[in-house]
Amino acid sequence: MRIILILIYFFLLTACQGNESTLKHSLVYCPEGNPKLFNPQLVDDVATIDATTNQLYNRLVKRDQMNQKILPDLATHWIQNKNENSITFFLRKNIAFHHTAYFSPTRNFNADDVIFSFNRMLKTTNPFHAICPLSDNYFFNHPFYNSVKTIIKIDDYTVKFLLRSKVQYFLDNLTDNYSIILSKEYAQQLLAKGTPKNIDYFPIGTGPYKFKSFSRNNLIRYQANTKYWQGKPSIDNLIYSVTPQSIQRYAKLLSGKCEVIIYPSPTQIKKISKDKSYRLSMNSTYNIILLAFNTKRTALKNKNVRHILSQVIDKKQINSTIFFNTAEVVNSILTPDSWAFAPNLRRVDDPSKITKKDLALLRHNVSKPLIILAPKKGAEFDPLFKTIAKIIKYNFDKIGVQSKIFILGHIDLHKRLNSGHYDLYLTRLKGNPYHPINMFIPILSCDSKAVEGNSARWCNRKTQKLLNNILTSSRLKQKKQKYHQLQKLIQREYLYLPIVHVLRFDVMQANISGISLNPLTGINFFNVKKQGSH
Amino acid sequence: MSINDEFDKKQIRTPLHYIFQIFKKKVAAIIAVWIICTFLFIIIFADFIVSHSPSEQNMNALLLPPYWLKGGNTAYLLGTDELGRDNFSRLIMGIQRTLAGALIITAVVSFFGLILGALASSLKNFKASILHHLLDSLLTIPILLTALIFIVIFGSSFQNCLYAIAISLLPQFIRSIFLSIETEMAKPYIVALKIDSMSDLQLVKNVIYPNILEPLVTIINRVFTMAIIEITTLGFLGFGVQTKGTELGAIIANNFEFMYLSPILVLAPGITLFIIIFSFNVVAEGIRHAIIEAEQ
Amino acid sequence: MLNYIMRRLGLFISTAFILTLIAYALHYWLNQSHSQPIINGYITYMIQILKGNWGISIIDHQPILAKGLKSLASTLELSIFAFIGALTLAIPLGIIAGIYRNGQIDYLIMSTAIIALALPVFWVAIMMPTVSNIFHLTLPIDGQISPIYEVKNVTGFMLIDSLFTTGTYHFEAFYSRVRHLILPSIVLSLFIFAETIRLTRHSISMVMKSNYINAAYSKGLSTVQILRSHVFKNIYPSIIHDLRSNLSTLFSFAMTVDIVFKSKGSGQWLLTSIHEGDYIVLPTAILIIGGFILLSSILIDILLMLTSPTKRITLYVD
Amino acid sequence: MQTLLNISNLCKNYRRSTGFFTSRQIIAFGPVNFTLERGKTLALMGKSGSGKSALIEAIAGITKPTFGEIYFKGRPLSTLSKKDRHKSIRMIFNDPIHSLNAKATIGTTLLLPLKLNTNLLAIEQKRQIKDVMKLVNLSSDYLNYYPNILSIYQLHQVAIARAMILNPEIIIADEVLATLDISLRFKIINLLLTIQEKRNISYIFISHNIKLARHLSDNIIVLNNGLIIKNTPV
Repeated sequence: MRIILILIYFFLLTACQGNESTLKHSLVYCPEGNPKLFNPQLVDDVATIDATTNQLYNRLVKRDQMNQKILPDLATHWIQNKNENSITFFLRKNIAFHHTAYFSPTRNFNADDVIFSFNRMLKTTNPFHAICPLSDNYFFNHPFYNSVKTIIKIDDYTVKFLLRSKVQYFLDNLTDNYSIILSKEYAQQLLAKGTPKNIDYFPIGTGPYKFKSFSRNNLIRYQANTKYWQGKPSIDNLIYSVTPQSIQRYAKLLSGKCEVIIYPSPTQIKKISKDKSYRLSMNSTYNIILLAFNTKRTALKNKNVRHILSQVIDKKQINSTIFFNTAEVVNSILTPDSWAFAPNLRRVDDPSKITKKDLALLRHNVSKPLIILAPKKGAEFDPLFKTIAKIIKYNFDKIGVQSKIFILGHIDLHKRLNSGHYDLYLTRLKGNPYHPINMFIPILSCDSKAVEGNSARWCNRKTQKLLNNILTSSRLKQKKQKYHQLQKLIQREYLYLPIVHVLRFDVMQANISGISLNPLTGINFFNVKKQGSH
Repeated sequence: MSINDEFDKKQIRTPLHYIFQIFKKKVAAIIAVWIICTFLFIIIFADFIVSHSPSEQNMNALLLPPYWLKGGNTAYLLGTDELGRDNFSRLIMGIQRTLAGALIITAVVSFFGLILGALASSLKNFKASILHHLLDSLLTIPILLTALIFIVIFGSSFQNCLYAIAISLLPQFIRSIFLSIETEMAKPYIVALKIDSMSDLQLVKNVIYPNILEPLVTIINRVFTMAIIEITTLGFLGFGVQTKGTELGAIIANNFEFMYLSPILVLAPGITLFIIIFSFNVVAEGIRHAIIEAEQ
Repeated sequence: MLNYIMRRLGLFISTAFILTLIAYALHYWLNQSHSQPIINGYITYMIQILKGNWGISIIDHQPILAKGLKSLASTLELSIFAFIGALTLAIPLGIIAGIYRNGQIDYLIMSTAIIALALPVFWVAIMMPTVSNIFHLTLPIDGQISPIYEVKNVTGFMLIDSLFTTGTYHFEAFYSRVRHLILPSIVLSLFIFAETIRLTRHSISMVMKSNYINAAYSKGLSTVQILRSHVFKNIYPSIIHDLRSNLSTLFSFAMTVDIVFKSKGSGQWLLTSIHEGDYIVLPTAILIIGGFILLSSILIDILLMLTSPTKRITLYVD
Repeated sequence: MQTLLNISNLCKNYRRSTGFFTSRQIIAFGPVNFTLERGKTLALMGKSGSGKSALIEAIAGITKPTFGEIYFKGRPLSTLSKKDRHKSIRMIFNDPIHSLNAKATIGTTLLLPLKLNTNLLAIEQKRQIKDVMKLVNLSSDYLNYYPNILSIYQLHQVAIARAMILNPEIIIADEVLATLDISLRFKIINLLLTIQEKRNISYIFISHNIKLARHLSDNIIVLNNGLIIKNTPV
């Protein structure tokens, strides 16, 4: 017995000293969720993008954080023809793919890999096009899908893209998270082995880190790619320690178990910003929390009912209560920094404007309690959908409108969304500042199902036409005008009530530098440096 | 059986009376009894005690501290939570739900457990063997796992949580009762009563149960403790989703995020829970000791 | 002796059989499509189980058996740690309380035990980080081991596996694991601590009252000598026996603790699987956890029988 | 002289499992043959484990014999109802402290057999209880007492009263005297003999004490390994 006590004491004493070299060359990042898989071509949630785009892969071109200029990445330079309907890329030589336990490349990166990577998305005949259940409809939503005709290999290091759209848009697309380059050799090996699915679960890329292991709800391990063409990163082991609860992430940051965390508990942001041992970084995400009105329900068929309900909801209250004023109250589903943003939208959340007539109308239309639907867990930013729903319910209670909240896990949620048995759906919308059409089509198009985004169940010929016009038109000014029309339509018809724009917060220990963040392609650990010991 | 009536010329103190006399002298137990009475009072009159509806939100008073701290407000004795709901009212309603749930479970499990335990002890041979093997295997499954299984089957709601916990506590209760009956059954006076033509069921009902009061108190107290812990654990884990009303475990889970901002949010329900369990344990210990002393 | 062991084994087989029936019933209920009649279905199910095909998780496509066993190992590690801690403290305290029965010290120790028993496990678990903060202990508050250390799964027991990494990390990984075990095992040990004190005190006072102890006193032996020579021998079977019958309650608490501390044990495994709709883990959990508790109870019975043959405990009805 | 009890070829075996699949037959006693006549006393002697306890348990109806039959007044006991059987053959246990229900008053304990085995009216029950108390020389005041305040001798009196309450024809006394000291022992013996005289009852005594057995009984049976090795009239 005594021996055990002494042993425990001994452990307590010695365990305080860490192994210097292991600590110095490892970095622990605590994200909120698991990546759905390891390929940003297929999904675009923050967790997946943060874990993949910049760490595992390279794109042909990238965007400068500061001046938004397009810079070479795997392509050294490019030429576009006069008509702006084709573009030729010249590829970098001697770029090695990851050498891992499950793949040893025999050749370097070349034009075949580029063509394979893009054709996987474009060609339905590609054997990798439909292997992943998550890709069913996602590829079609890529702006890519409509902008490229074919890709031609000129020689091993030259590729030509024949385009449908303008070159500038195409280059924008290429900087996005999904335009990453996969290894064709690896894909063929997998096909031969009969395990093509592994391409998305055991990734091979050319990025600064290579995949080592992943255990769900727990850890992702990346190892520095020693042969990385821009030099080996200074961190040997990049570790993602998945921690869903924000309070837990915050506690782990304080105890030093996480060196970088995403979304600290909003209650703690003020405190952190004052603490000199941590650095807080704040970024726009273009993510909007919004409330969808199911226009097919009897209670909400009348536009005026939707209007009154929109008026009641106190967005400022939501911002202060849930986000401790760390978010932005918005009126449009586009964020103000987007080029397509319609600046002169009205504020609708003003309960004082509700008249007795309005209340009578409500009483006439809303006979049963309204069903407010929300996902169980906000996949990304811990938005506490449950609490928001409660505030909305509280707002409704004030004007005598009964409501019921249903917080559902994703399986039940999808069932209910498909069945249409809901009145209001609280959700978030992932933004796209360069190509807002990618946001509008899912939520407004007749072809889009409630699960895919059209939770208002809106289907209107005029709207459809407007959407098609944006897709086909090429002039920026015209497009801008159409986008403004769409935003006004959403407000005029009260289809979706945008509530707040959520900002992305990351906190890191002060001795860590070189992390860059891009709202579209996520966090980048390539240049990360750790000074001294902790 | 009211056999005593015919000889009531000189009433001698009954054992129960005697136990009560001893119990009354135990100060700690008596204090605990008063605490329990207070909680029972809360259960019955919760609706009149609360100053606010537990779901009433006040957006002008978010995360207020308790009234005795700076910034506190006497309208909110224990402050408010992140939605401006009164902590005190929520606590009271939480106590009502949790404690009433635990008491109902204890009553139901005891009722069925006593009957089934008696039946189990009267079964013979093959049937007994099957029953005991079934009990053995049910007993190897932890209560939490059983409760989770039943929640998956029936769906998650407060009521189903109660069913799940009751069902998962029953085998333990039956086994403990059965063991106590078996030990008592082996005693010589039981054989004597059997020769008086008493049937097994009569024996269990009229003779054994009064004679195993001491283990019975322990077993029932254990059921109560486990019931309240499991109710709150399941509530804490997010099962038993409730739109109306609330429950102590769920309050703790809900307030967990704000522990650093306002510790009272997590402390108050936790300490209340502790006091409830503690008082019941003290009373049970008191009764047990009184019984032992009375028998000596 | 052999007879006894054979009987225990027989009991094990029949109880395990009923466990598989329960698991199959649940499996049958969860699988809505029934292609076979029930009995055939049970036979096929059992064949699959015996072959080791326990199914694949729908969430991460890992074999369920391996995941279940690994999480069981983690919970076990935690429980063993809690046991060692609780017993080292509780047995001496229980002995003291038993010797000075009804005295001030006894009163104090027993009050501590009742308090420890009345603390709700999950609440203590969530308060633990704050408490350790107050005492300025920088102990890890969740997880199994610091993610910096990469420990290969060899035995499933992280503590042992971490010893295989001494080549790269020296003993760092091992220490890290130990440090991660401290807070959760303190929480879990409360229950064992209280139960053990109560039992030890009870056994001690029973033993101290008995005639042969008085005889030993009259021989002039000191209290310590008597404790050493008579009492330990007599109390440990009853303590072990009681803890054995509380195994499933204990496991329930261990599951709660590992959920709150996110230590990748059985509780967390079940909870995340249920949250993500992977209900197929439930029958597996019955078999793994139930089977484990059954097996260990029977092993404890046999061990008790071997070490203390006078104490023929027949809790199970043969 | 009426033959009350005739035991013919009585055997008792039971099985004890020795492994998971195997079990062994153990013979408790038998075959045993003897008779008991009205008003007579029989002493049953033997070492512990000789089967005498099993034998009296079989006679008292606590266990069933495996083979053979007990004839009571010429009728097989197995054809008698449980009530009739318990009314005719009663037993006094060796330890009165543990054979009385501590949670019941003396009155309750005495009333219970009457309630369960007879259809007497309440007044008659009361009268019978008072009679039996008089028979064993106990004051009726004790009826309201719990056993824990009675002395050991009084408890023995209660135990005898309990056996006598149904007016049985045979009483089996299981080492009743073993726990008593000499002076009390003779008091009890005298009590028992007085009762035998008054009510003409037959006794079966189980005893270790050969002198006592000679003094008390008309017939001594010695059992060894479940078989009668001696059956001698005194």
